[in-house]
Amino acid sequence: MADEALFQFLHSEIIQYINSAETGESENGRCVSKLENMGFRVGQGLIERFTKDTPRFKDELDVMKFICKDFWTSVFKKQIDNLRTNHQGIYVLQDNKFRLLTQLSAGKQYLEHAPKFLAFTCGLVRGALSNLGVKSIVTAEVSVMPACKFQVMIQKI
Amino acid sequence: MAVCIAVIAKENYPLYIRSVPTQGELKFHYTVHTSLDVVEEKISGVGKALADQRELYLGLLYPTEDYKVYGYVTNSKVKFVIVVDSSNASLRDNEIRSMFRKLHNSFTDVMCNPFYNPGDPIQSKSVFFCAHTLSIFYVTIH
Amino acid sequence: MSPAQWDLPPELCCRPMAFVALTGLDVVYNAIHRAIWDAFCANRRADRVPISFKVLAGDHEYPKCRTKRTSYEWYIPKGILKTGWMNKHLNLVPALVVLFYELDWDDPQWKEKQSECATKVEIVRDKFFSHRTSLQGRNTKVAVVLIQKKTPLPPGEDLVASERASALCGACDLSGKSLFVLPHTDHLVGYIIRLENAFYEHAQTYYYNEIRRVKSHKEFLNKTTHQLLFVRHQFKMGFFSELKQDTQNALKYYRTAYVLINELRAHETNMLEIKTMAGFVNYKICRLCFQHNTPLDAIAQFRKHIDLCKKKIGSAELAFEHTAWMSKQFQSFGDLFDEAIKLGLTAIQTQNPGFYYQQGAYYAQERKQQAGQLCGHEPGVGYPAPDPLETASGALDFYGQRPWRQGHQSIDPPDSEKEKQGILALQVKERDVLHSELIIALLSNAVAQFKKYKCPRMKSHLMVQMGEEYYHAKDYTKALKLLDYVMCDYRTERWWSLLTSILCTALKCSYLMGQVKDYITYSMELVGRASILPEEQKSRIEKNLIKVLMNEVPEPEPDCDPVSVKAAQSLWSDRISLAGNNEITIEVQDYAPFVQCKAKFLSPSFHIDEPVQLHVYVRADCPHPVRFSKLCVSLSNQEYNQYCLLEDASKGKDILESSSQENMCLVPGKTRKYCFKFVAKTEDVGKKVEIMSVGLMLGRETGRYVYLTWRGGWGDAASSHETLQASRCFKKRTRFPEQQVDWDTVSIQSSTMIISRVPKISVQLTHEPPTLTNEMYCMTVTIQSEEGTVAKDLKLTAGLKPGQDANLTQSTQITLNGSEVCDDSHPALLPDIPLGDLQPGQKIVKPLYIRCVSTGSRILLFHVAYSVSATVEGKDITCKCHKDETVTVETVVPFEVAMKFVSSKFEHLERVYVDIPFLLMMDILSASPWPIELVNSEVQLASSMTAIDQPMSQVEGVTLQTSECASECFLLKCPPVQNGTSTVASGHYIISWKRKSASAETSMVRTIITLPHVMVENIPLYIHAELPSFGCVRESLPVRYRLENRTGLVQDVEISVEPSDAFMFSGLKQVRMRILPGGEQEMLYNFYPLMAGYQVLPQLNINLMRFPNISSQLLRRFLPSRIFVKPQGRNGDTSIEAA
Amino acid sequence: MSRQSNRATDSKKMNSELFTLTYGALVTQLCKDYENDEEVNKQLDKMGYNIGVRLIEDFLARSSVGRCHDFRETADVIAKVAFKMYLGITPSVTNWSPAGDEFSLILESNPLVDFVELPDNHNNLVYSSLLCGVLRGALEMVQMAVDVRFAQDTLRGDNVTEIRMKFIKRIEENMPAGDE
Repeated sequence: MADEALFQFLHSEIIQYINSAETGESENGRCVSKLENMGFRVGQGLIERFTKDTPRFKDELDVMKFICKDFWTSVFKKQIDNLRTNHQGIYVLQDNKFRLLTQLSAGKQYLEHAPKFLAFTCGLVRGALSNLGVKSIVTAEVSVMPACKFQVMIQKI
Repeated sequence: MAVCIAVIAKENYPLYIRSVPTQGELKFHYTVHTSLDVVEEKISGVGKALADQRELYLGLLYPTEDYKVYGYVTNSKVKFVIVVDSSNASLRDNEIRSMFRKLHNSFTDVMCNPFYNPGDPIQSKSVFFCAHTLSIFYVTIH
Repeated sequence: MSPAQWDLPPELCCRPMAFVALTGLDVVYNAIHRAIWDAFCANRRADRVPISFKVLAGDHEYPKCRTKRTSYEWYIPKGILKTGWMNKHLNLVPALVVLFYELDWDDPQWKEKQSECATKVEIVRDKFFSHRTSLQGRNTKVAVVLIQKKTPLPPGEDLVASERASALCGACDLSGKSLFVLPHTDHLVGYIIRLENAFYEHAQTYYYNEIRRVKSHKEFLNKTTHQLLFVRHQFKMGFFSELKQDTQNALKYYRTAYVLINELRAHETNMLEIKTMAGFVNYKICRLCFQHNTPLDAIAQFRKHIDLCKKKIGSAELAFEHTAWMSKQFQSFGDLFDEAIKLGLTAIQTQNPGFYYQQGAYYAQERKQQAGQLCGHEPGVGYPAPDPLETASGALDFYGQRPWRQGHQSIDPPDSEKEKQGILALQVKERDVLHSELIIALLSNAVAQFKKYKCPRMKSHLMVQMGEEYYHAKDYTKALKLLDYVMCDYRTERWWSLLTSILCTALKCSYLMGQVKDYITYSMELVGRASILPEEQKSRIEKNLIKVLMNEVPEPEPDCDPVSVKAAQSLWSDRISLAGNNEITIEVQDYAPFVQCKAKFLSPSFHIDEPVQLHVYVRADCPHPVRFSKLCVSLSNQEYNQYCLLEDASKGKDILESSSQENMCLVPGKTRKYCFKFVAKTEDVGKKVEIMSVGLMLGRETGRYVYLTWRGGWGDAASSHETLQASRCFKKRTRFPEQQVDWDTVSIQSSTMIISRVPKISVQLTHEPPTLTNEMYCMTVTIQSEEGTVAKDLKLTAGLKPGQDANLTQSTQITLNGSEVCDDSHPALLPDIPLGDLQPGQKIVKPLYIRCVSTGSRILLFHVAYSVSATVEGKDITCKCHKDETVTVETVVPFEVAMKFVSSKFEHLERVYVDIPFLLMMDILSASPWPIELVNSEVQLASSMTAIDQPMSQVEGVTLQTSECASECFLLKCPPVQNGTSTVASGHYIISWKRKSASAETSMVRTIITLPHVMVENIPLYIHAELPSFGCVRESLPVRYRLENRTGLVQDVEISVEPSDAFMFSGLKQVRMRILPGGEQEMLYNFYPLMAGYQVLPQLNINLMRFPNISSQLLRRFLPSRIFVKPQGRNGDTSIEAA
Repeated sequence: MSRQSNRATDSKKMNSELFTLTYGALVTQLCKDYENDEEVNKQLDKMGYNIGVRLIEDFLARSSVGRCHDFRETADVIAKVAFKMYLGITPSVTNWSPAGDEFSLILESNPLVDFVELPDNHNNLVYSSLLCGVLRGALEMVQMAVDVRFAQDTLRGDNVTEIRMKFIKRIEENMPAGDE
């Protein structure tokens, strides 16, 4: 869809910027966390909108389902393909065709760039969850482009 | 009619409280604060039928002699409280609901303001917010 | 009237029970009567009928019954309900009078007794009839109980009894139902219960009739003049129904009564009466609803009641009466509700008695306020005399009427002057009421309730109000106690507006009590960021705070009670005057004071030879700049504290007066940074240094001073949340001038590690891995100093790195001395080899020898420690440095040795034969990557073996390159062994070798190899041949066979020679011979080769008669099987000779 | 209870929210990183430019608009096609300079600034600078050097948002499209 392209460009431009800004000690970790934080704030905002008309959530799982279905659909126009959990606070969300990786041409040489392209989304998820009262750590990994897994580790308080 | 409107953070501290200037606002702060007892009771799923009725609108929290206190909770556990003068019995439930609706909408907009830091008190200069809350006061005054 | 005037009368609140009077009982002197009475009173549990009994004298005067009026034509009621009425029917007018009389059926003076009884009945009856003439009066019945000694016969059998019974009834004009017999036997209680049940029925009929009687009045009444009566009658019917225990109808009557009350024309003069009665009826209704377990009805009724009466204020001058009444309404409903809960009703968070007590309290507060306004007469005005509240009877006739105009029902008061006096009287009385007590009592009731129903916040709120009420009541101690208790709830929930208001009250209390510490604590918070007070307030408080710090009397807090202020001021001046104990310590983590602090080490670790740096950031957010006199950091090692201390040199008195250290003045909103550095103690190397706390001293020792301490160096009640917000916050990064920083960006680092100085030496290892098992492996350690100064007492620790497989420790040995060969006595690790001092640039080379007995890899450690003196911050310290080098070495075997036994013909042997020579062969295969020199080799034979000729090493001095092989052999034989065969040890093979190394001269290693065991066997016959080394075609070839008999027996041997194509031969073709023990036989043959080349000799078949199991081809093994035959040539011989 | 969303269908709107918020996050991040607003504006414009130069292909590919003959046509394409396509709004083209080399795009609404409220300490921030960059970059790819700036901005209390575009010159094919 139209303005998705615009978003894609913006997204990669942001990554571009953050990387260039974080030169010097070439803190890869630093810029990943910067992107993550931006995503966090956006996630907070989005979820506030998306849940405006939904009834209160039953439990943690209910929340996760919402993230996988509505949230993902609203943001990436598709649902998460597979949600797994160990029922001890770890959830794995698999997206077989993750939007923000699609335009990043498949192939090994890009694999090490992948983290940068996922950081923002990790933040997005973490922000959404945290705003719904679920504190978590979100990490992502790519095995084969453009499929990727997001692991959500719930912080019990 | 609505004599006090409050937005309460997840952690139960006030993000925004506004009451009609005439009466002592401290009193309303107390009213809102105490009403949180009921809100918490209602949203902490312990109560029996709470599992199935998971509406954001919590309805009448408790009546005092002179005021009715209504509650509403967003999915982000932010609470809205509206205090209404009990003298006007004319006020109907759906009117209250629409007030909360307005409030929720404007709150969502505030949350989407990139320059707003979630958890900070909402500046009363925040245009959306005031526009709406004021309109609530208006609705209520006539 | 007492302040309890609003309490509901007990006769209203009690549960009405049928009233039965007992006469003719002498409970004092007559034991039997006593017993009977006790039986009536004793344990009246729920299963007993609800009757209240009274023992009365036979001639007791009952209330007279007024003549019943025939019409209400001209009757104007004076009020709604007489004050005496309820009590009368509860306690004075019995539903039944029971006459007890001792009389057995067969009593001798029956006649007399009968008539006596009749007269007694008569007397009782008389008491109910005002006028002998009229027949009307109470409907109270009389019953007679005959106390009898004998147990009665079953009914009908005792004719006398029945006959006399009816006689007695006649005499006393009683219905049969009213005559009872109480045999005074052991089953007393049983009889009593029967009796009282009978009484109960009588009572019920009585009250039933009463209700009908009251109802019957109705048709005489008219709406215009008798509304009061309508109410009265409904009430009475309700009350009688209750006495009759018919609560359902009671409720009905009361409800109608309530409706009627509200229909009454209300005006100022009768307002109170109406409200009072409404209150009564409402009380009854709610009570019954709860009793019927319909709480919602009760609540609904109460709400209706309140809504109806809220506005019925009555005369403005007595407004407080209304609020008092309202308050009472709520309270008593609360009580009812609570009672119902005690009886099993379940309440919920949003509907519990607490709300009613709370509301009651609010009205009480309003009452107090109104009283304040309405009763503020100037002192001159006293209580009016004569007392307008006095009544002739001392009590009112009707509930809720004014004493000075009882029974007056018209709209305007009859006598305005009296009216004034009355009102004045009431106001004066009100003035003396202790309102606060009432309010607090109600509030604390509410608190108890809300605690029960999970409303912590509501609870706190009410406690705040209690506190404030105590404050108004000038009980500052209690007030402060309460306020201080709840404060933290509001602080932790970050409701600053509420906290501020509580603090303000608390501050007033502490001021009025001259509580210095509290006063200071509250002020600090009130001028700080957690307070929402307007600037000028903050500034006022700060000024006071400073006064206190300078040990002066602070200005009084605004709008405090002037009297208390007076007292306070003197209190304070006392405080000021008495010296000593002017120090106050405040741990800030429970407050949000106006000074904030963050302390951090600049780095998570410091080397011992660099100064430890520590920054303390302080910031004040009060209106005026404030100076502090001391800033100190206390660290986990106290010794450093002295270096982290900032004190105001100038002991100036005035805190505001500028002093030399300008930077000790905190300017509002500005963050100040204080840098400290110190040199860590060398013994702290490897330890953690923590900031235990930071202390900031406001004020002066000279005056009074406050010592704020931040545990861990930062953080108060508010900061954790602030930090979190700040971390997320988008914030414009703005340059700050020097000495200034953005508070939020200051991170916390409250502990640091002291780590040893970076060593400035190089440690190098030279060696030739891998090591060979058992060799003395040489490793050379080269240590070079890159220090600027001399490195003192170097110590080298070398060897097997601890913490590896235990076996390695057994199989590793290290020494400094290469010449000796290590054994188990040597350690695996040589600790602290002293190497002396090392001048700058100087180098030490130290060879070490390691012996690895087993193969595999080992981690070797070379740890060089030394001390060097350094100067830090102009302070000389000796710091220990150390450098570790580790290396992993493989150990491999130097060579493999293979050994085998072979026959003289180099044929492999499984076994050897006694006295028959054989060869021991050795192959030494080098496995070492480095060349090894075989210095020497020798065999040490076991007793069971002997060397044939002097064995000497053939590999001595041989050098083997990788995978080269050296071989040698030794000729041996075995002496005889008893019994045919046995396995014997052969001895050892010893190789002395060393690694051939260009570098270090290595010492020799002896490797001992145990020779394998071998099987030795005796043989009965030994045969060997003597023949030339070769033959020639067509030339004779003499061959001599020798046969030796190795047994102690004579042996017959059969020999035959097989024909062969390659040879012709002469000699015995087949022979049978005898060989004597130990003897020997010779056989000579001439072989004649026919063809050249290697030829198989003609085969000899030997056959031992005695030892058939010894095959001939076994024996043949001792003989050559082939021989080389040269071709025939003229001068071939010579040529061969030459060759 | 199933939360099967009907939102899946009109996800465009959602995306634009995602876009708006992400852009917001970027701006605030820049505000953190840079000291003054001018630098932030510059950075935004620069990033816009980078987007523009790549966006143009996407645009030409999907909107089958051919070469524009004159600046006026360009203006129309930008307003009616490009803005519609990417931001879902259609600004009006007005205030042509007599020379016809300069015009204004009037945006009644600007998706970028939904929900945005500028804090007091950012009076010089041109929040939507990105747009200028995008336009500049995109046009440069079609050999048009233009100057783009915000003339009015509702965020700053103006009652419309006005982007002013000035045609500078045609860039010869061989010329390297160099700016940054």
